[in-house]
Formats: sequence, C-alpha cells, structure tokens
Amino acid sequence: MSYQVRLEQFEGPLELLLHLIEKEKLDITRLSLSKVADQYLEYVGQESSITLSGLAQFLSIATRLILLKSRALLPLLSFTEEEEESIVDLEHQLREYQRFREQAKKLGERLQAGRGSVVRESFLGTSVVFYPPPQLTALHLRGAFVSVLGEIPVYEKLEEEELSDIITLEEKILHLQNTLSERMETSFRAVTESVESRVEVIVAFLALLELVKQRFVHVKQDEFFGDIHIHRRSA
Amino acid sequence: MPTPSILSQIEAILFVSGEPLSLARLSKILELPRKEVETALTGLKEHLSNDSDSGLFLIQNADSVELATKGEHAHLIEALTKSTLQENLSRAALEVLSIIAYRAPVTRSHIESIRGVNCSFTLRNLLLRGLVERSGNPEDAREYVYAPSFLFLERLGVGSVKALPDFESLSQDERLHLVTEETEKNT
Amino acid sequence: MPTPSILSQIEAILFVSGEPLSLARLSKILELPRKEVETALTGLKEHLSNDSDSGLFLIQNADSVELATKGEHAHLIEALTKSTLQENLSRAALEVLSIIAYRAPVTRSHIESIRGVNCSFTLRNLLLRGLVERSGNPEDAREYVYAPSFLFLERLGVGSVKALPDFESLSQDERLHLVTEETEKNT
Repeated sequence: MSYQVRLEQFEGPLELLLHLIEKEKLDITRLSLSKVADQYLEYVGQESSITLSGLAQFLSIATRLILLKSRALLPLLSFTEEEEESIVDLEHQLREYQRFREQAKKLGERLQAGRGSVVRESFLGTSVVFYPPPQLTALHLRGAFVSVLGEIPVYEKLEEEELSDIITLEEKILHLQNTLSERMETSFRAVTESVESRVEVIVAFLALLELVKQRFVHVKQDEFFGDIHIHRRSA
Repeated sequence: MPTPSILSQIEAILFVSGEPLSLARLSKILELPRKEVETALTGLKEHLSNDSDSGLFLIQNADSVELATKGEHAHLIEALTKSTLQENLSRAALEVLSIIAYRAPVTRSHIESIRGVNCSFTLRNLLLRGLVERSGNPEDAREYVYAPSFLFLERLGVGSVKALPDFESLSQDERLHLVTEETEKNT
Repeated sequence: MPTPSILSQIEAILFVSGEPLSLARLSKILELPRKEVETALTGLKEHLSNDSDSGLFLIQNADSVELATKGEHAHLIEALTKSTLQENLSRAALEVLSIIAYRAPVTRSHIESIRGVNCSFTLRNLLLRGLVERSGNPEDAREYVYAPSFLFLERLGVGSVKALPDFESLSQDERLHLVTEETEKNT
C-alpha cells in the first residue's frame, strides 16, 4: 500500500472522501470523484472498526462512487434521473462540508484567541423575594419531571450495543469464501438469505465484487434483477 | 479599532466584578501605578456622568469603587425586577425546578446531565424567586447543591419532597441511571 | 446634569438584568413601542462600540440583547476572575457549531446531512456546555431546531452571528445561489 491511512482518523465518509480529493489536489468534480473511488473503496474495505450505522453511511457513498466509476468505464451507460441526482447531491454535499470544515478551523482559532466577552451576574445585589408562580401545584411539578424523564436519550445505550455488532467487509469476504469452498457454486440470494438488514446485503455485494476482482469467483446473472450465480474459479 | 483606553478597561473590570474593588486590586489587575489608576477613575467618573447616553455611574467610597446604575433609573430597575418575578415560569424553568424537587439535594451538573442542557440562567432565576436554595456540597467543596426552599414546599402543601406525587417511583426511575453513569464517566 | 436618554435607560436595565432580555420585555419595561426600542438599541450599539472609553458593548441574538465586556478586555477579566474564557472543542464539535452558527435555526438531520455522520453525541455535548440552544421546531413537532447561544457569542466576543467571518456567503446554501443565478439568467 502506497499511502497508509487508518480510517479511524475519519469520522465519516465525507471527511474521508474530501481528504482523498485534497490529497490529490483535485477540485470537487465528477472526474475527481471517480479518480479517488478506488482508494475510497480500498479504505472502507480494510477498515474493521466501522460500526453498523457508520457502515451504512460509508456504503451509501460507496455505491455512488461505484456508479461514477462504472460510467467512466462504460461511457454508454446512462444514469437514471435518480442516479444523476444522487451524484449531484454528493458533489454539493462535499462542497458544503468543505466550506464548513474550513470555517470550523477559523472558529476554533477564534475561540482560543482569548477575546471573549463576559456578562454580569443577573440581579447582583438584589435580595431574594419569595415569589412563587400563583397557579403552580405539586402535580405540575410531577408532570414536568415525567416529561424530563421521557427526554432522557435511551438511544445512547443502543448505540453502545451496536458497537459490539460490527460487520465488516472482510468478514463477509471470508464468509463467502468459506461457503464457496464447501460448495463449488452458490447464488447471491442464498448468501443473503439470512441477513437482517439492507446494509448487510450491500456489504455482501461489495464483498462479492471484491472476490470477482481478486479472480476468486466468476458471476453470472441471466436477467436484470435476477439472482446472481456465483462460481468458484478453479485454481 | 481604537486602542482600548484605561477608562474602558476599568469599566469592564468593574462591570464584571459586581462588588466594590479596592484601588490596590485595580492597580494590580491593570498592572499600573495607583496614581494612574486614580486619574483614570476621575476621568471615568466624569465621562459617565457627562454622557447622557450612559445609564451607569461610579460610586467611590473610601478606597473602593463600584459601578452602578444612575439614580434616575431606579423606577426602571424596579419594573424590571417586578416583571422578572411575575413572569410565568418557562418550560425550562419548570423542568429544572421539578428535577430539583424530585432529586434534591442535587448538583448543577447532575441537573444538566438529566436535562441534557446547560441551565445556569434558569437556576439563578429560581434562586432569585426564592423557589430553590443552594448550599455547599458536603461531598465536593467546589460545587453547590440545590433543593426546593422550605417556603416553596409549604406553598405546594407538602411537608417534604417525599410527599410529592409518586415520589418513591419517580425519584428512582431507572432512566436516571443512564445519565448518572454518564456523569460519572465524564468526571 | 443632562436628562438621561432612552439609550441610558436601556443600558441601566441591561446592566442589572445581566441575562439577555427580549425586545418585547424591554419595550414593556420602558413603556415604549417596540420600534422605538429597536432604534434606541441600534443607537446604543453604535454609541458603545465607537466610544473607546467604554469597556462594554451589546450582544444581540435572535430577538434578545445583553450587555457584555468588549473582547479586548478578556485578559483583564481572566486576571480578575482567575478563570479562562477559552473554549477547547474537538474538530467535530467545531464543525457542528459552525453549521449551527451560520445556518440557525437548523435541525439535527440538516446538520447530519452536511457532515455525513451522526451528530447526536456532539450536539448533546454542545448543549451541556451551553454553546448552543435547542427549541421546538415550529414546522415539525417531532424535531428540535438548534441555534447558537449567547454564551457562544460571548466566547467569541462578537455582537451577533452576522459579525462572524463570511456570514453572508456561508449562511446561504450554495445550491440556493445557483437557483437564483439561473433564474436571473433566464429573465
């Protein structure tokens, strides 16, 4: 590997993508995106520490990059309106993110610059006057406390659980390889039969592409949206 | 931007301080000889009283100075205090008050981690209205703990927080554990 | 002594209040129409910033104002209160904070669509530090909208979000620009 970057440095896919583009000193255009697509996929493929929810975000961008790359390879391929829009969106999103990332740096410097203002403590020197809101009852307090309890974010626990449930591309590749070494032949539908989320299907698909690239398998699809037959290549 | 004058520096310091400051302390903070501070104070005093657009003036007493509002604004200050007191409790204030009631005695950081929002303004308002009281935290000298005031509980018709509706279950609600753990992790 | 102006009245009220006051409350306390209060506020803002002998200035955020020390006195205030006015924030927090500052009021999903990652932890952290505020979204009851707080403006020493660098360009979604340009071209 010519350029070693651990993905943990990147909080999200846009950050990674922007890093790759800027590293090549490119502007944010379609062409640049298709140029860095391989590197992007490579990093995502290597990285084993992406959480399930994080992976979905990385993969949603990966699919658009694959789209752009396939277009570069097959000029005749035309995009559907939806695909076209998703590419325009990505360029726009990257530009917006780039602007805010620049601004965030400046903001950080200003917050460190030691030019802050201070306000005065309210009603300094005013003595305490007992002034209860006339209509307030104990039941109002109870109601307010119940609504506070309802706002406590339970999701934080959930995300922690997700952390332990990482599916990586690497695992999927291994899983596919194992399946294939047991049976010489399988199909994409069979591989994804037991998966529970769309993300896993996408991971499985990327894993399959990787195996094709490594010349471990070849694939055949008889019709659009038909099942994909996977054959192990004889060594 | 013009260089800040000593007058403006003194005004800023007195504004924040809130209590009378001695000339010695001012001269130390400004890193200026006492004589110069005295001259600047005279300047600031004149500047403020001559400026009809300024609502503030300097009170000098023996060796100390303090910034205050001009006497002719007393009725406005009274109107402000009254309107602050009579204002209905905001939703935020009611929530903070309920946390203090059901979790007393409770620190500010604990209140904030339960609500997930900073609440320094709200707390000051509740203190000013005499609805809550604060005292030193026996477990940590750097922090205060807050509790509903005796007068307020009396007004609610309860002798102690334990008599609040569903006190037993609500004050120990298990969702509170989620944030308590979080607070401990962060400190 | 000259008669105190409305400017001086406002300064006195804000001095005592300490916390931000809404235009509505100011107009109620002063018993003046809102329009007049607004004009006087603009006057006071200019008066204070142009007066190099004044250590104070006005911070305006949404519909409220507060009186604060000018940023150039930060080191003196730090010497007085023996505390730091600096904020150390992670890169993620700074990014979320800038999106909120330039695009307020903004929903969490909008922030996340710009950054491409989940921001709930970072948002919670900024709320706890009091640098941003959240309120109900008038357009969708299930979602909050986020805006910069007074504390944020204080820490930067700026009078309003409009005084932030590149506010004009960054507060606009680039794509909205394109649309307007195209419409202009077409007409």
